[in-house]
Amino acid sequence: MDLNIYDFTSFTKWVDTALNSVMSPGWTMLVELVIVGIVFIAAYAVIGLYLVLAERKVCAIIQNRQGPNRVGPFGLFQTIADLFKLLGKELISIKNADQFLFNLAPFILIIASFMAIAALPFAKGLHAIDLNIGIFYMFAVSSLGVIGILLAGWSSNSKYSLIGAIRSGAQVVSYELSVGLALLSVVIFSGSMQLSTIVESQANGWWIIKGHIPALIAFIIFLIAGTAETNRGPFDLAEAESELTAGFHTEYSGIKFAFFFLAEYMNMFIVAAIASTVFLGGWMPFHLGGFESLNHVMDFIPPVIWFFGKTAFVIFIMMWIKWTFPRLRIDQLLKLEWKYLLPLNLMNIVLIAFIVLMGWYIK
Amino acid sequence: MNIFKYFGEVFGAIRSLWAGMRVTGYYSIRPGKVVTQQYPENRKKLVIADRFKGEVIMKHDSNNQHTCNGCGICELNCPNGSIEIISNKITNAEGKSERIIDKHIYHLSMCTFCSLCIKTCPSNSITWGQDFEHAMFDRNKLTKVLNQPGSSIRKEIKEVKETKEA
Amino acid sequence: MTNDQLKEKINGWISGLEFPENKQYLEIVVPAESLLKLSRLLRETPETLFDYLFCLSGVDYGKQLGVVYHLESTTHNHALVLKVKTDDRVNPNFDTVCGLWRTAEWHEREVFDLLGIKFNNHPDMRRLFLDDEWVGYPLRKDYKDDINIIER
Amino acid sequence: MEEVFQDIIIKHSDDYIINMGPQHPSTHGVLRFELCLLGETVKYIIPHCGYIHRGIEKMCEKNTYQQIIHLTDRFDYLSAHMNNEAVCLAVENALEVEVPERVKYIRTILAELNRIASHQLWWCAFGMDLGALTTFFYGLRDREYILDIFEESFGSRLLHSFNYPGGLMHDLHPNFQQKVKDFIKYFRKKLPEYDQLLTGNIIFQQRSIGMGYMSKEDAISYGVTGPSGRGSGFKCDVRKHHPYSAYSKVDFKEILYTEGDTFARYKARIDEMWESMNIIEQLIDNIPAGDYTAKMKPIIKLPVGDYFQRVETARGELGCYIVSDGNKNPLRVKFRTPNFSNLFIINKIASGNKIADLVAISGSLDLVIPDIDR
Repeated sequence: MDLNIYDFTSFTKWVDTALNSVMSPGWTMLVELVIVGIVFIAAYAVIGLYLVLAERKVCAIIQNRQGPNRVGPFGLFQTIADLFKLLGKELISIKNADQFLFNLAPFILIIASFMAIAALPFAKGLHAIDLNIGIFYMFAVSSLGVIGILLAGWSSNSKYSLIGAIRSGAQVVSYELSVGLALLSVVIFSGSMQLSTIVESQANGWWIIKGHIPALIAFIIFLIAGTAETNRGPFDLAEAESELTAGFHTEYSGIKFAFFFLAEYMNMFIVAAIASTVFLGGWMPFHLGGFESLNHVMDFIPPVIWFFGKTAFVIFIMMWIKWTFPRLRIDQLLKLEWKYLLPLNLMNIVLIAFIVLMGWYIK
Repeated sequence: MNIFKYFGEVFGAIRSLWAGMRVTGYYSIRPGKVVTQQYPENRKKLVIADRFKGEVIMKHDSNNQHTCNGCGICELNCPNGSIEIISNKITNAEGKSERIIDKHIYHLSMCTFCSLCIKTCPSNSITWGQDFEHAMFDRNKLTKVLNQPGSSIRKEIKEVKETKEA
Repeated sequence: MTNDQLKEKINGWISGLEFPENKQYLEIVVPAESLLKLSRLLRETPETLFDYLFCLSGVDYGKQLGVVYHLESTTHNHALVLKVKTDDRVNPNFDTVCGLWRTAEWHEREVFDLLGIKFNNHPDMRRLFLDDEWVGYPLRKDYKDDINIIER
Repeated sequence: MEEVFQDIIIKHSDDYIINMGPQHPSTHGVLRFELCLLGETVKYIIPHCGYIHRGIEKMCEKNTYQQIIHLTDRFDYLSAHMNNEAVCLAVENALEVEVPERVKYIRTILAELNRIASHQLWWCAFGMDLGALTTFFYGLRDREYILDIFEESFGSRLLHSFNYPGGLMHDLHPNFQQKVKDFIKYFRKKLPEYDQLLTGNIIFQQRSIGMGYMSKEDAISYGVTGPSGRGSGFKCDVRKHHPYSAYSKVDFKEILYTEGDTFARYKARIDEMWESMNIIEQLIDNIPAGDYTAKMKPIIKLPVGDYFQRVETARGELGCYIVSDGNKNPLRVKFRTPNFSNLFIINKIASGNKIADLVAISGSLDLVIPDIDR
């Protein structure tokens, strides 16, 4: 085998042929699925836990604090310790709760984010599935999570949870539109819905540079709408700890609470990953058409690092926003979507279509 | 709706949001501005103000002597009953009966740190100590005897007082 | 208006008022039955216009129970103290003034809670701080609680 | 009389009732709001208090005047100094003791420092109520400077029973003046940051402007004082209208806003911080030399009569009403605490708004629950 960190295609091919050589194609399929599943669960846990840590550190520095610093150097193992604590906690059963739905809700939430992560291209060839309607799939799957939130709020038999869940429902349904339309702008630019094709189309410059002003507007709208779709501050009305104590997960404890917590951070990661894939070139290094030497230097940095670097950057912006702004009220939230984001987005789409038609973007 | 007003609103909103993000952004890249202290680690260099009201203590000199004559004014002045004074009557060398302090009991758990006992103490024998780590596993340990075992009243102060009274 | 002018003015309205000595404010002791009438006059007459009730306290004088109203006019900047007393310790009651000063509603509930003085026509005469099942009125001088009050 | 009872609550059996509190992040203590909801909209609010009633007024009847003072720290713990001052001034006025000029100056400076500290904590908690969590730490960071000054001079940071009938417990720390000047210099730089972070923010303005309207008549009738009342144009600053301590010697504005909404109450407090700094700057260099306490007898007995002292705390007007029967213990002590009156307007101004607005409005009233319960 040759493990090329710039191109994983040959590596995955090698794994496939090696497995095929020892077992039947059916078994190969199964084993590959298991391997991918295990890899994703591990990645999920690690990314989720360290995102929690990163958020705590970032907000701590913003707030002139140190953040977690007791468990391990710079508190690196803090969230792992927290996980063990949550695992050891009692699962409180709620009187008069709908037990089946109550237990089901965290799994729906977590499965939705699992499904979304599957289509993400982490690097060249490092892809679980490369659907030809990748963006559409992501867009569809990432909004499944709200069912989990609604179920959690409904089944908890708590008025606070119910209000939180209903808020979340209204919020996600309306912000879905903006997410979709903002992504559509890049689909118009690149002419494809397949994530790998979109990434390849950015080989001579990312869409946010090539598409100049309309792409930038689309990127900002996507960030806002994506933050809202993941129920993060300043759009965290579903949780709104100063109003609803903890919103839909008020009644959850122990590992079920941890699922909600992890899923929230994974959703943030997914939104950031989509943003970086679609607007910032995904694993594609920073290329500018015509600057060959620069492009060559940039190629030395492996694509995986590019991908995670960009995602981290977008995540940092999301955290920065969260820790700066006060929360919106539910009617303002909907007003922002229907009165500002949606008209701007539609205007933007028309503008992009015109620009693409005239060929006014940087090629 | 005026289209310019609409876009004016949008840009005004973005500007106001950016003003806030500048403040947090300024701090987010300056870990040096961290103000929190790491408490158990910095114990050695902690600066406690010398007037800090940690607990009531009785001043003892190097001869294990204090100036408390057990008059009970602090006990009277304490609003919570957190001071109890147990005094003994003894006959001194001159044959007069005299009251000396046996135990100056101080219930830290009931103290509200109003410093009335210290302000009213006529012989200036109790004061604030700066110890602030009072956490105990047993509530009874918060009841303290302020005069150290084997301590005695300092003579010269008593004489000074007597001459003053005379 | 100065205190003397006020005194002159108010004395003309209702008979049976007493004006005890008070260094700080003009003090009026009013009979319980004319409390509401006097308060309404004080509140609504344009020359007095006492629109701000800044304190309402119930007092147990030992034998008597009383309520003290501290009034101020935000336009004329004069203030006075209105006192009403009763000898009835079993079922003391006065007229409510919460129609004139809304803040009185909760001050009166507090007085009822802690001193047991009832206010007639009060819209919501319940205890404010203590449980509804609480026995006795803690701020009265004859209130006994062997567990929580340690006599020194 | 019927028309004034418009806001009397009528309960129905099918109301959707939510209990906000006693343990809830935004009631700032153990206060319970019984809310009736219609979707997101609040139909009515019934405040339930008394969860931490400690019977301070009853305790005062058993204590001497010196011993009362440390109890007054405990109701509005964020403006402990002003509470102390109310009792001390009442006792001094009753005895007709002339306190030294130095004491008056020091009391004024400390009251204003305490007011700034209190408003800082209000600012951070208010930001947190609205979901801006970072404000909490910025406010606390700056408040720490004041608390350090307090700790150095009084020995405690929050509940400093520093006043004593006739003067102060002891003299100021020698570093006091320099530290206060340093703090003012520092805080004048930091306060604009508050404005950038919250005041100018479009989300914040949308959530506060026009919300929870309180008319001037309501403010007077409900006895809403302090910055909350002055946000509605109620001229209720005791410092201005009934000056005590050294307030008659300083030149300051009474902050008045006429809008009467959450934003006006917010601005009133922010402006009050600026104004407090002005007051301190006028006084800090001119503290006269002299004794820190007047000559007082060890046992204080007030002449028979009743005495009322009004003091402006950070939350409004505090009245200390002492009825004395000539003994060393008072016959009755009543504290007219600002929050007690401020709380009960909440149904009037917040019903009909959303839950999120209720949180913002109750935050803008700056409630401290021990002050309500006493």
